[in-house]
Order: sequence, then C-alpha cells, then structure tokens
Amino acid sequence: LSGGDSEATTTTAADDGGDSETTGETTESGGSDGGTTNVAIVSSPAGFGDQAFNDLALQGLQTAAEEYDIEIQQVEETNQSNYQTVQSRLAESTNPDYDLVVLVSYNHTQALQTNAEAYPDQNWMLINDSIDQPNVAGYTWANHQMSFQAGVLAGTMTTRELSYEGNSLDPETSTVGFVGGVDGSLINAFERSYRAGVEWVDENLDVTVGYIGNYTDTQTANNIATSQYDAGADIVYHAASAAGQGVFQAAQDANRFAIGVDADQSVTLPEYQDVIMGSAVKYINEGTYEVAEATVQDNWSAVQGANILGLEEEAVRVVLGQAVGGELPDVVTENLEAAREAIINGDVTVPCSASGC
Amino acid sequence: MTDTTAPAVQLTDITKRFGDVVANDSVDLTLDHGSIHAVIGENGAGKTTLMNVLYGLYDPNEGAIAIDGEPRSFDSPRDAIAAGIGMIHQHFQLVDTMTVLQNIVLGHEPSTRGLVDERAARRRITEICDTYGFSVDEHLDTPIEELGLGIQQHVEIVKSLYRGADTLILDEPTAVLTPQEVEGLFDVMEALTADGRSLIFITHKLDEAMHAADDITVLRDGSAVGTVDAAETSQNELARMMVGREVLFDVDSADGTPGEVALTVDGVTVRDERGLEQVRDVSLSVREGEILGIAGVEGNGQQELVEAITGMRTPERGTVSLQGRDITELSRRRRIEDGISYVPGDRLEEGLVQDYTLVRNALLSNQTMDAFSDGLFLDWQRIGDHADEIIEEYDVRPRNSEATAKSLSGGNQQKFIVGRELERDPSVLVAAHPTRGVDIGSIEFIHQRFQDMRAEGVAILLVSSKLDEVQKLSDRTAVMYEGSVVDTVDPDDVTEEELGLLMAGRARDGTERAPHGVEGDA
Amino acid sequence: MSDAATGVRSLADRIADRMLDASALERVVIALVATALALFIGAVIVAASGYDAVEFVSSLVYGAVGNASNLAFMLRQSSMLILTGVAVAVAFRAGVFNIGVQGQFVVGGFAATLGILFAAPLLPNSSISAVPLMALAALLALAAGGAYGALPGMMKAYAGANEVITTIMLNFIASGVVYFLLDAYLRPEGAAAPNTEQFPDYVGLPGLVFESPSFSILGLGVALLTVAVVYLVMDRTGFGYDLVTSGYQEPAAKYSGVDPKRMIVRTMTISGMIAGLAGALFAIMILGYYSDPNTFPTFGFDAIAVSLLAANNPLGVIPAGLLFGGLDAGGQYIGFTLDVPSELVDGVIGLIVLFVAAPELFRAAGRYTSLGGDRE
Amino acid sequence: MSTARTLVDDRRTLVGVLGALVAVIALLLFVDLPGSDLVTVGALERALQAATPIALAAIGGLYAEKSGVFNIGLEGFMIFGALVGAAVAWLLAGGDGITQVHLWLAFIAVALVSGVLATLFAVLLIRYEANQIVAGLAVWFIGLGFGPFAATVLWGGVSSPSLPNIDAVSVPVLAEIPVLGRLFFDASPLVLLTIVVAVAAWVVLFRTRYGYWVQAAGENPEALDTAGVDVNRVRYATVIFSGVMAGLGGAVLSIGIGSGFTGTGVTMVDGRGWIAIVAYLFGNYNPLGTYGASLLFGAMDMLQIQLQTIGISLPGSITGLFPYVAVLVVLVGVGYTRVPSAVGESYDTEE
Ligand SMILES: Nc1ncnc2c1ncn2[C@@H]1O[C@H](COP(=O)(O)OP(=O)(O)OP(=O)(O)O)[C@@H](O)[C@H]1O
Ligand SMILES: Nc1ncnc2c1ncn2[C@@H]1O[C@H](COP(=O)(O)OP(=O)(O)OP(=O)(O)O)[C@@H](O)[C@H]1O
Ligand SMILES: [Mg+2]
Ligand SMILES: [Mg+2]
Repeated sequence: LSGGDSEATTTTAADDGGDSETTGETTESGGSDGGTTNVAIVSSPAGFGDQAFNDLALQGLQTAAEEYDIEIQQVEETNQSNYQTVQSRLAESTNPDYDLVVLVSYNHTQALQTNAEAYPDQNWMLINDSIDQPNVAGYTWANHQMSFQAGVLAGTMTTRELSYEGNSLDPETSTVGFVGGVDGSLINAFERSYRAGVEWVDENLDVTVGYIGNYTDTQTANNIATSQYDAGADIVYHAASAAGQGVFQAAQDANRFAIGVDADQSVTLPEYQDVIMGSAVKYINEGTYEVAEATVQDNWSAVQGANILGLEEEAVRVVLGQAVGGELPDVVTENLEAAREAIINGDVTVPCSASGC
Repeated sequence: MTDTTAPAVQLTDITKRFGDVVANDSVDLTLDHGSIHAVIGENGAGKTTLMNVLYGLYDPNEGAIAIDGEPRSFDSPRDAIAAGIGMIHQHFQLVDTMTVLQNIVLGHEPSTRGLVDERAARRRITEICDTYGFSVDEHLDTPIEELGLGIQQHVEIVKSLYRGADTLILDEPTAVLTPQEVEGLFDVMEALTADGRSLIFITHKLDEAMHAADDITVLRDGSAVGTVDAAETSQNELARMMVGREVLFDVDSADGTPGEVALTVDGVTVRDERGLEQVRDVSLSVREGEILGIAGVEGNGQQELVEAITGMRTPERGTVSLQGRDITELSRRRRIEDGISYVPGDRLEEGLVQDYTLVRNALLSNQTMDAFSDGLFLDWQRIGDHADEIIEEYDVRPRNSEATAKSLSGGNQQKFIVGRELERDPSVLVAAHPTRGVDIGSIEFIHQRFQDMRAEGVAILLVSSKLDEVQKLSDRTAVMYEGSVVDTVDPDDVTEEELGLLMAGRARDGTERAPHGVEGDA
Repeated sequence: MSDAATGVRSLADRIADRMLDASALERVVIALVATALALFIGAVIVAASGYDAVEFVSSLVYGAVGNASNLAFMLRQSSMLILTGVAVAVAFRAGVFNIGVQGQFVVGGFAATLGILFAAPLLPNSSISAVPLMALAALLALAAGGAYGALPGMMKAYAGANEVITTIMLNFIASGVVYFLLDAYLRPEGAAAPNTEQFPDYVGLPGLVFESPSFSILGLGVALLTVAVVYLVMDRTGFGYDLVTSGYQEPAAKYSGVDPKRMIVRTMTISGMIAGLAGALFAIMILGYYSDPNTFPTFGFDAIAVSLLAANNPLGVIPAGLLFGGLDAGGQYIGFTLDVPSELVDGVIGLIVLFVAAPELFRAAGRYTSLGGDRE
Repeated sequence: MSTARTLVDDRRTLVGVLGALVAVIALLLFVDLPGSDLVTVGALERALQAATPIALAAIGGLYAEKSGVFNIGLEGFMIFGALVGAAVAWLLAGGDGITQVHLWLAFIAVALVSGVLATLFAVLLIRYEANQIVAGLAVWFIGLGFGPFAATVLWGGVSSPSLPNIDAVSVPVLAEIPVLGRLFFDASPLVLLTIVVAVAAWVVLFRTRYGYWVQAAGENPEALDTAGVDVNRVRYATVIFSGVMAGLGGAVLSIGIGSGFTGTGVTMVDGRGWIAIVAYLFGNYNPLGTYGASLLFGAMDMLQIQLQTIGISLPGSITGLFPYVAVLVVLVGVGYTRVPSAVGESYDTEE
C-alpha cells in the first residue's frame, strides 16, 4: 500500500469536508488552547539511543519543546507485537491527554491501521510510512535518494587523492564499500541506490557489500569494513544504525574514510571526525518539529497525509564532514549538485523507493 | 615417638545418628598394632558408618577417638590421613578417567615449581610396590577405567600406603573378588601386618573373618555386640551374635516338578555402554516350575544377561525366546505385558521412583495393565488398593501407601518391589539379588514366596552373589565367569567350594579352564 | 462427555489436595518470597539509580490491573505465557530442558500464517471461512512447532547433543530463516516492513468481555483448556505417568518399559506443539499478520521463568503466567509513565528465576529465622 | 579399553581437523590460488580477534564444568563484563579522554566485579544447590535486563557512547616476520594474552596438583574428598574463575577490540557465550583444543564476511546463521564428548 501512496503529492490537505470536520474536532478536544501540548513518541524496535532514526525524531520534538510549551513522553517499546496496545493505551490516556503521538518506523503501520480508525480523535504522526486517515501525518524520507548521493560522494573520491591526519585515499583503487545492518528490503534500498550513485559517477567502479545481520554488533561491522578496506575499498558507507560505529573504527584503523548515515555523524560522533568524509542525512528532526509545531498551532491540515520528503524538499542530502569536508575538492559538491538536479528532473531514476526495495 | 604399648586405634562410645536412624550406638573398638581386626555385621549394621567416623568423613554425635593413645578429633579425611589412617572404601574412590599414578598421588602430589613431579611420584610408588609385591607400578599411566577390579583394589591400597597410612581400613574388600583373588589379598594383608601396620577388615563373610583376622567385633543394629578372638570362635557363635538368634544354615529346599520350557536364551552376546563384551555366547533355558540360579562374582555379566532377557538391553547376537516365541526384538514393555516380571538388582535407581509414593510406585511397570485404567484414564483408586494389598501381604513397613519410597528402609523397599512383581502373575520371573540388604526374617519370607511361585508353575531365573541362596533355592545352578556360563550343575551335587572354583573360572577339580573367548580385550 | 465431567471433578479435588500438600505449599511460599525478593531488589535498584521506588511499584501494579484496558493487556500477555509456560513445563517435567520454545513458537506462528494466507483465497471471502481457516492454521502450527521441537529431541536422543545448546541455536535459526522467508517471499509488493499482508478481517477471535483488538477472552480460554488437557494427560494417563517418571528417575522409567530415547523425542514434540499453538494464537489474536520474529516478545524465554515458578506443574503455570503477564503489562506501563527504563523489569524477572532455582536458599533462610518451621 | 581408544581417536581427529585447517590456510596464503582473496592475512587477524572473547569465556566454562559445575551463564557474565568494562573506563575518565591506562584499569575492574558476581552465583550453586541450568539461564536474563538498564542510567540509552579500545602492540623484531609477525606481534595484546591463557590453562589442568583436583572434582568428587581435598572449595574456585574469564571476554568485546557497549536486542555479546560452551565441548575439555575450536568459530565468521566481500553473495540473514548451524553439526557429530560424570550434582560430605 505504501507503494501507491508514495506517489501522492506532499502535504496534501484533507481532500474532503468530512475529514476536515474530524480535524476540527481534534482541535477542540486537543486541550492545547493556551495549555501545555502533550506529545508521546514511541520508539522503533531499535529503541532510543540508536544515534540515528529514533534519536533524531526525538531531537526534533525536543527542539520544538524549547520553543513551545510541550511536554514529551518517551515510550521505548522494542516489541512490534506490543505496538497495538501501546498505541491504544496512549490514545486512551487521559492523564495526560496526548495531543500527538509520534510513531517511529514502519513497524507501527499495521497496528496503526486499526488504531487510527478506532481513535479518530487522536492525532498520529507515522515516520517512514503513511496511512490514508485524516488523523495521520505520514512522513517518509527518501533513503534511496540520499544513498544515491552518498554513492556519488564515494564514487567521486575513490579515484582521487585525499589525505587528512594520516588517513588517505588510494587513487589507484576503484573500489568502495557498503556495510548494511539486516539484509532486507529496507537496507537493500540503501545498498542499491548507493551502488547506482557510484556507478553514475563511473560505471567501472566496484562496490563490495557486507551485511551484519543486526543493528547492534559493532564488532562484526568493524570486521566487515576492515575486510573491505583490505580488499581495496577506500571509502565505506554504512547503513547499520548503532553498529555503524564499528565501521568508523575500522576506518581509523585502516587509515581510510567512511560515510555516515541519518545524521551528520561527524557531529554526533566527533571522535570519528577524522574519517567521516560526509554523511547521508535525513532531517527527521525537522519533520517531527514541523508536526509538533502544527499541533501546537492547531494547524493539523498542514501536515496530515502522506509526506514524501526527498532531495526536492531538501529533506535529505549529503553533508560533508565537519573536519574532512573542507579538504574535499570542489568536484564533489559539483557532482552532488548535478546528481541532485538529475534526480529531481527525472533524468536519473534511483532504484528502489523511499520505503524499500 | 609413638607409644607402642597403646593400641593403634581406640574408639570409645562412638554414636552417630542420621536423623532418627542411629547408625552407631555407643560403639567401642580397639585395634592393636600389627594386628588385623575384623568388623562383621549384617547390611545396615553400621560398619561403614563407624569407619567413616574414624576416617573423618562423619562427625560423631558422641564418643572419642584415640590414635596411638592420643585423643584425636578429625574434621576431614585430611586430618585422618595425617594421623596415618587410610581407607579403602566399599565403592572404590578412584577417578576413572585419571591414570593410576594420578589417582595414587591425588591430594598429596609432590610438586616442584608448581608442577606435579611425576618422577618423584613414580619412584615412591615403585618402592611401595616392591616392598609389598604389588604389580600396580606396571600400569601407572593407564586410566583406571581400563583396569580390572582386582588391580583397582591394589591401586586403592597403594594409594593409602603412599599417603603414609599405618592403619588401613578395608571395607568389604572381598565382595568383588574371586576366591583366588581373595587369597592374594590375604597375602598382602599379612605382608602389611608383618611390616607393623594395623588393619581393620570389614566383611559379611564369617569364614573370611575367622581366617584372616586376629580379633572380630560384631555389630548389630548399630551396637557392638561383642569382640571375640578369631582363633577361639565358631561360625555359629558369630552368626548368633550378628543376627541375634540361632540361624538355620540349612533350609529345606523342596524341588519342584518342572514343566515345559518357558524361557530360552540362545547364543546371546551382549555389550555394555562402553562397548565391552560382557556376555559371550550364553545359552540356557528355564522350565515352568523351575528355578534356575545363576551364581558368579558380581560383574561377570550377570547384570547384562538379565537386562538382555528383560528387554532393558539389546543383545548383539543370539535370541531370547518366551514359550518358544522369539522375543529378541520385543520392547521391554511388550515383554512385561507378555508376562516377564523383573526384580532389578538396583532398587534405588530402577525398582522404585524414590520421590513417588508407594501408590504411584505400585503402577511402575504396570502402566499398561487394563486393571488399572478405565480405558481413557488411570484409576488411581484401584492402584491405591493394589498398593495396600502389596503392603499388607508382603509386610511392608510403614503400613502407609502414601509414604514416599525413599522414606522406606532398604529391606522394605525390596519387599515392596518383590510384591509388585510377583502380584502381576507372571509366567517368567527374573530376579537379581532379591534379598540383598534384606533382614533374615524377610529373606525367609521372600524365599518362601519364590518357592510358592515355583509351585504355581512360574519359571524363575535367580541371579545372586550369595552362594547359600542359590544353593538353597535353585533346581539347577549356572555359574558365570567373565561373561560365559562355565558350567551348569545340580546344587545338590556340588559343595560351595566347588562352586567357588567355578566362579573363579576353574573346573570343579581346580584345573584352569578357559571358557570360550575369555582372553581378549576385556 | 461424562469422562470430561469426572475429569473436571477430580481435577478440582486434586487442586484441593495439592493445596494441603506441604511440599506444594512450600513451593507456593518459595515462589511468593522469590517474587517479592526480586521486586524488592528491583525497587532498591530503582531507588539507588535515583528514581522513585514507590512510584515504580505502584505504577507496576496499576499498569497490570489498574483499568480494563490494562487488565486486557495483562491477560493477553498471560494467555501467551500460560501456553508457552505449559510447553516448557511438559518438557522440564520429563527432564528435558527445552529452551527452544521461542523458536518453536516462531515457527508455529509462521506455519499458521502460511496456512491462512494461502488458504484464504481458496475459501469464500466471508466469516464462514473463519473457523476452517483458523482450524487449519492451528493444525499447521501444531505440526510445525512439533516438528521443530522433535528435531533437537532427536539430536539429543540419537546423537547425544545437549538439548540446552541445540535448542538455543535453533531459536536463532528459526528467527533468521523466518525473517528471510518473510522478507524475500511474503512481503507484499512495495511494502517496506518485513510484514506479511494483513489476514482477512474475519480471521480473529471475537472480542468478548474486553474490547481490545488484540485480546479475546477466548485466547485465555485456549490457554486454560491446554493446561487442563496437559494436566489430565500427565496426571491421569499411562503416557503422562511415563513422561513424569522419566523426568524423576530415568532408569526407573526405563525399567518400567519406557524407551527413553523415544520419550525424549515425544516430549519435545508435544512441547513444541504447544509452543506452536501459542505461535498461532499470537499470529491470529495479537498480530493479525506476521512479521520479523526478531521484534517479537520473548514469550518462549519468559515461559521458562513461568514454568519454574510453577515448579513445572501445569496447574501452577496459571498463577505464574498471570503474575508474569502482570509484570509485563506493568513494565510496559512504567515505560510510558516513568523515566525508569523498562529493561529493569526483565532484570527482575531474571532475579525471580535465579531465586526460584535455589529453593535451598529460602529453606536456609527459613531455618535461620525459624519462620518456615522445620521441613526436610 | 575401547573408551580409551575413542578418546585417543578424538584427539587424533581434532589434531587432524586443525592440521588440515592450518594446511589449507597456509596454502591459500602463500600460493596464489583463486582462494587467496578469500583468506587474507587481515582475515586471519580478525579471526584471531574474533576467537579471543569466545576462547576466554570457553576456557573459564571448561574449568567450571571439568570440576562438576555447568556454568551455563557464560553469556550473562559476558554481558556484565562488556558493560562494566565500558562503564568503568568511562567513569574513570570522567566521560571523556579515555586513555590506555583507563582501559587497563577497567579490565582489572571487570575481573573484580565479575569475580564478585560469580562468587554470589557460586554460593547459590554450591552452597544452596541451585539447579545449575536454571540458575545459569537466570544469569543470562539478568544480564539482558540489567545490562541495558545500567547503560540507560549511565548514558541515557541502552548503549554507551563510542569508546576507544586497547592499542595494538608491536613487538620490535618479531613484528617483521612475514604473516606471523602481523598476526601475533603487531596485534592487540589481548590476542596474544589469550593464547598465553590457553596454554597456561592447559598446563594447570594437566600438569599441576590443582588441575588434578579440578579433574577429580568433576569426575569423582568423593575420591577427591577422601583424598582430603575440599571439593566445594575447588568448585568455588573454578566457578569464580569461569565468571571472571567470561567477564573479561565481554570486556574484550566492549573495550578490548570493540568500541563501547551496545545494549540493544541480545546485546553486543550476541550469542558468543553460547558458542563458548560449544567451543569447549568441541575441544573436548582440553584448553588448547578449546582455543582451536574458538578459532574455528572465529574463522567461520570471517569466512562468511570474506565471501560477502569478494562478492559471493548469499542472503545475509542466512549466512549469519552459519555459526549456529555449525554448532548443531558439531554437537550432533561430536555429541559423544565425554562429560565429566559428576556435572550438575552438588556435593555434600555428610551423605
Ligand atoms: N548418610 C546417611 N544418612 C542417613 N542414614 C545413613 C547414612 N549412612 C548410613 N545410614 C544408615 O545408617 C545405618 C548404617 O549404615 P552403614 O552403611 O554403616 O551399614 P553397613 O553396616 O556398612 O551396611 P552394608 O553391609 O550394607 O555396607 C543404616 O541404617 C543406613 O541406612
Ligand atoms: N542415605 C540415606 N539418607 C537418608 N535416610 C536414609 C539413608 N539411608 C537410609 N536411610 C534411612 O535409614 C532408615 C534405615 O535404613 P536401612 O536401609 O539401613 O534400614 P535397615 O535397618 O537395613 O532396614 P531393613 O532391614 O528393612 O533393610 C530408613 O528409614 C531410611 O529411610
Ligand atoms: Mg557398608
Ligand atoms: Mg538394610
């Protein structure tokens, strides 16, 4: 179902009167007039503290809380089968009465399908998927597009020279690496798009790929990345959430470079600044901020519906590393910009979709 | 240094209780230097307990120990060993997987720079062996489990001597030996006393005590009945002291009138779990109304043979037939249903579930009897009634079917098992050591029941290491040695001595007689 | 029918008997004290970590039974824990340590899912198909769970492979393979999550009494019925006697005609079947689709605690399951009302298991304080 | 007799397997075959590293079981070790600027803390005769619960921030030796230390009086008792040792070769404690064999990674299962491993 939805235009307002009315009711009963706005956020099975997805979503709410009178309740629930209950328990809660419940990741989708209907007065934000209900704001970030960009960065640099604090690239080799978490459709989309990005730069470049099997085993992540560096890769991009640290560590040991994911990891993990060439970021925090703000301002219709956020919306991009970024040649920025335009124009089709492969 | 006038060991007023059981009740015992003191008594009389007290394994509730005149108290065997006491247990205290050398030095390893000094150990062991004529030093690097029981016993003795024992306690050392090995042991004991060491020798066998010992102390129900001079006593006196009344050494054994052949064993060979051939090509048959006794020193394949017959173990070769029908492939359960009852030798592990009540134990091996189920469910009411019947009929105490098996004494456990197996109306009864650990009164009762069964036409296979029992009950006696039946004799035609020779693998006239395939890798 | 009636009757009698039985009473006391002690330690840790311990405990209780929806969630968890707990108890009772209930549960649920997804299109798309579909699912779950339990049983019986290790390995393997199959073959076109399609609407248990979309009192009924059947089989049949005897004293079981190897395989099969049934209930009642098993609750592991707390007695599994269901529900509630990390509750459950494993500890404490009177 | 023969055969098989492994690796390393991309010096280095935590825990578990106590809680102790290592290093350094000294101090702290926890565990098992399997599982549950809990209290999330780890040590001349130099003398000191521990464990077990006692305690505790050695004291020592070793194994994961504690899911220990048990079974309770088995599991992990790297792609969710399947194959094939006969039984003198 999300396949069809993903084609929908962004920020679609409610398309008929009936829905708007529901929205109106929500506003009245929201209890936000003048008072505190209560927001709950439920984690994905990865849990908070993943330095990525969950933390970013939370961070957006926290930023909003600095500006508005918002009370945040963090709910860490790592069992997917409990989402049904968690959601309904939060929707039923009267003390506090939540004005918004933010659900991180598509693992919540199936449970929300029931609950969105069962609790029409409750507003929900669903991250990385969407549901066609008036009280749901679905936000999906284009993982595939940002990974393509990461591929462009890696593909551009692997045949060039770079050296920073003892770490260097080998212009002779034409191999880059990718380390994924679980070998499934979600991360496959990162991998294939990244590969497409690399090949967009030069068809003859090679990509070696390895999957950890989970998002937690930093040791295995490290081993895979080291193996790839040994095999000639000089840049490795990871899509492995918390385990990704192992990749940076491997880069430091091998004196090579790596590309971070989700957040600007040269900022979130400053100890690895010297190897993080750039990060493929998605501004999930901006998304949660936006929805929290809309809730405070009783402007639900601005966020309701399926929101696909990609390069065009400037919601995903590749940022260059805080430390290493300055050393990169201009051709990097040029290529990234060219690829971005090509994707937006439709000259280039990125394999896979925002939600997977 | 040592006061040679004082006795080597002086036990005074030793009392040891286990809960309500008084295992030793105010026992006195004096062991003189350079002498052998036998301690005899029935099963459960408290012999082992007394020795465990002396060896520091048990803390006595009351009483005193003096070694060479000096009062001592032992908190652990380590203390006892330090005082020069060594003990060879009824069940050998050897580590099967470790070598002879490692076993001998265990706990007293000579070490240099943290490592065990094997060379020093070897030297000392060889010295000891040379002094007393042991051949243990030929096997120093062999794991215990590869050695026979006779040698294992020698290892035990060498181990004690290695630890510097002046006083050796031998707990039923002859139980597992052939008569000839027993002689060898007595020689060793003599050499030890000649060297000034003192020995305590525990046995059930009156003649052994009289033959080997200088003094004999008799224990009954935990109390010392008295100490006598071995040279001046008689078997009858000892027996009376042991049992507390006159003992009839000869009970009439009316012969039955055998009918059709009920059980046939033909060319059966059985291996144990270690892959060793324990039974070699054994053939025998038992008729209805006949008791076939199987005599032999324990560990000569009787257990494996019984297990092959009762379906506990699959023979490697050969057939077992019941009333002419081949049952070699039948499961244990089918054999039970077909009328083979089995009184197992190991009542603690096999015959009863220790944590079950007697009611629940009454169902053991009767699970598929129609009488105890109403088609779908078990009928605990009827099972309970059956348990009560057994308890009543076989005089099991306490008279409480809700008592757990483990709360019963060994003899009462045995009576319950015998009752359960006999009440099934079997056509064949296989019984292994049915009166082991049972008091004399109950033994007579069980023997009577066996004879009744025979009269009713049941075919009975009786395995026992008690020669008198086999002699008394059986119509024919097969003797097993090293896995083979060396001979089948009429008990009325042989003496116990002749049986003893057969059990040692010799012909009745004493000549060497190797049954098929005795040599080999056993 | 009358058999069943007498069965229930004598069941009640037996429960009464058990209550009076000193050793059963002791078990209950030990279970209660172990739980209380573990909770106490949990509360101390909460306090020591700078949180409010009183609030921790009161939220735990409120989250379990504070209102109808909390209660529904607790009973939902309890139903699962009772079923999986009985699965564990059957095996433990027979002396086989089936740590693989989680894997059997995952495989069972997966088989049920396959049954529903593949058979649904063949049947009329209406609620008359519900019963046959769910029956088929249950059968498949029993078969798959049983087979997945039999596997380590055979490895133990015929190759001597320690079942504790093999079943743990098989848990990992079950999750990995089911995830792979889901992601590769059962994920609907275009969907990102490794979830199957939603089951047809009519597949599910009717929401009687509680209006929870993921709990039906019928689910609890299934669990209780399973307990009753297992109890009757164990206590009133020759097979049950064989099974329990094997657990108490294997040589005696063998003596009485039990084939120990076959008994191991049978026990593991039955245990796996019950675990598989739990998987079907999970898929049908709770999820309504199937998903990445790595994100499932660890019912199969918590069940070990449940069974132990119940001294592996199937009847005891009911109160123990309710207790753990309550801890689960309360723990989740704590997760969204307090800042106390909910992992703490997992640790507390571990402590309960630890204490229950060492009854001697409480006997010693009882002697020391001369509270427990003197038992043997 | 034939038992002894099978034992000898075992050893021969083991030596054969390991020998063959070494030969194949050597061939691939030094001869330019297609497989040489697969087996690289780097991969071997990583295999040695991967073997390290497993081997440490396995050698500890081996001692406990050899003395008659099945410590099935190795996985749990590893989780605690991983957590404590990261926590102590982090706390010592005040959260930032963790130095090598902090890391080594953290290792010592792990040994101490694991020792205390293992002592409590040993008291439950030995003095209070707890069911060893159940209590061991409980340790795992407790680790899974309190590990991430403590992390949350310390760091606000179930995982620690990224931490540095023990530096590789380069032994001057030896490091120059081709292949071996890089594997052993220009590597994490923990790799070398573990090998030393394995050898020492072998010597102690088979060549010292203490080792004799351990063997006897597991095989026939009564014999040891009657030899005047306190069986339970021996067992306390081995259980505590096993806890310490497993804890250190965990610490190797978090601060030895890894980069901090990860507490999501089954935590970063991720089943290595279970593999450790299999490793000593496979190694037939011989510390050297156990090290070899650990190395085999390490190598298996690496093989799977190397296969991915050179582009032989199998679904990752399936190849990740290789070690588990291998464990099953090993257990079924080597199921006859002779378990010490008194394992699981508590020992009381007065009985
Ligand atoms: N550890 C114990 N706990 C309780 N009772 C015991 C214990 N050891 C022995 N007993 C009991 O003490 C009594 C004496 O037992 P002991 O072993 O000393 O007999 P024994 O004379 O050596 O018999 P046997 O000839 O069968 O070896 C018996 O009633 C026995 O059941
Ligand atoms: N190891 C033991 N632990 C606890 N109690 C024991 C032990 N051995 C024996 N007993 C108890 O000691 C009592 C006597 O046991 P024992 O087997 O020695 O009896 P007995 O005097 O030989 O009687 P019987 O002549 O009927 O065999 C029994 O009540 C039994 O429960
Ligand atoms: Mg005795
Ligand atoms: Mg007796």
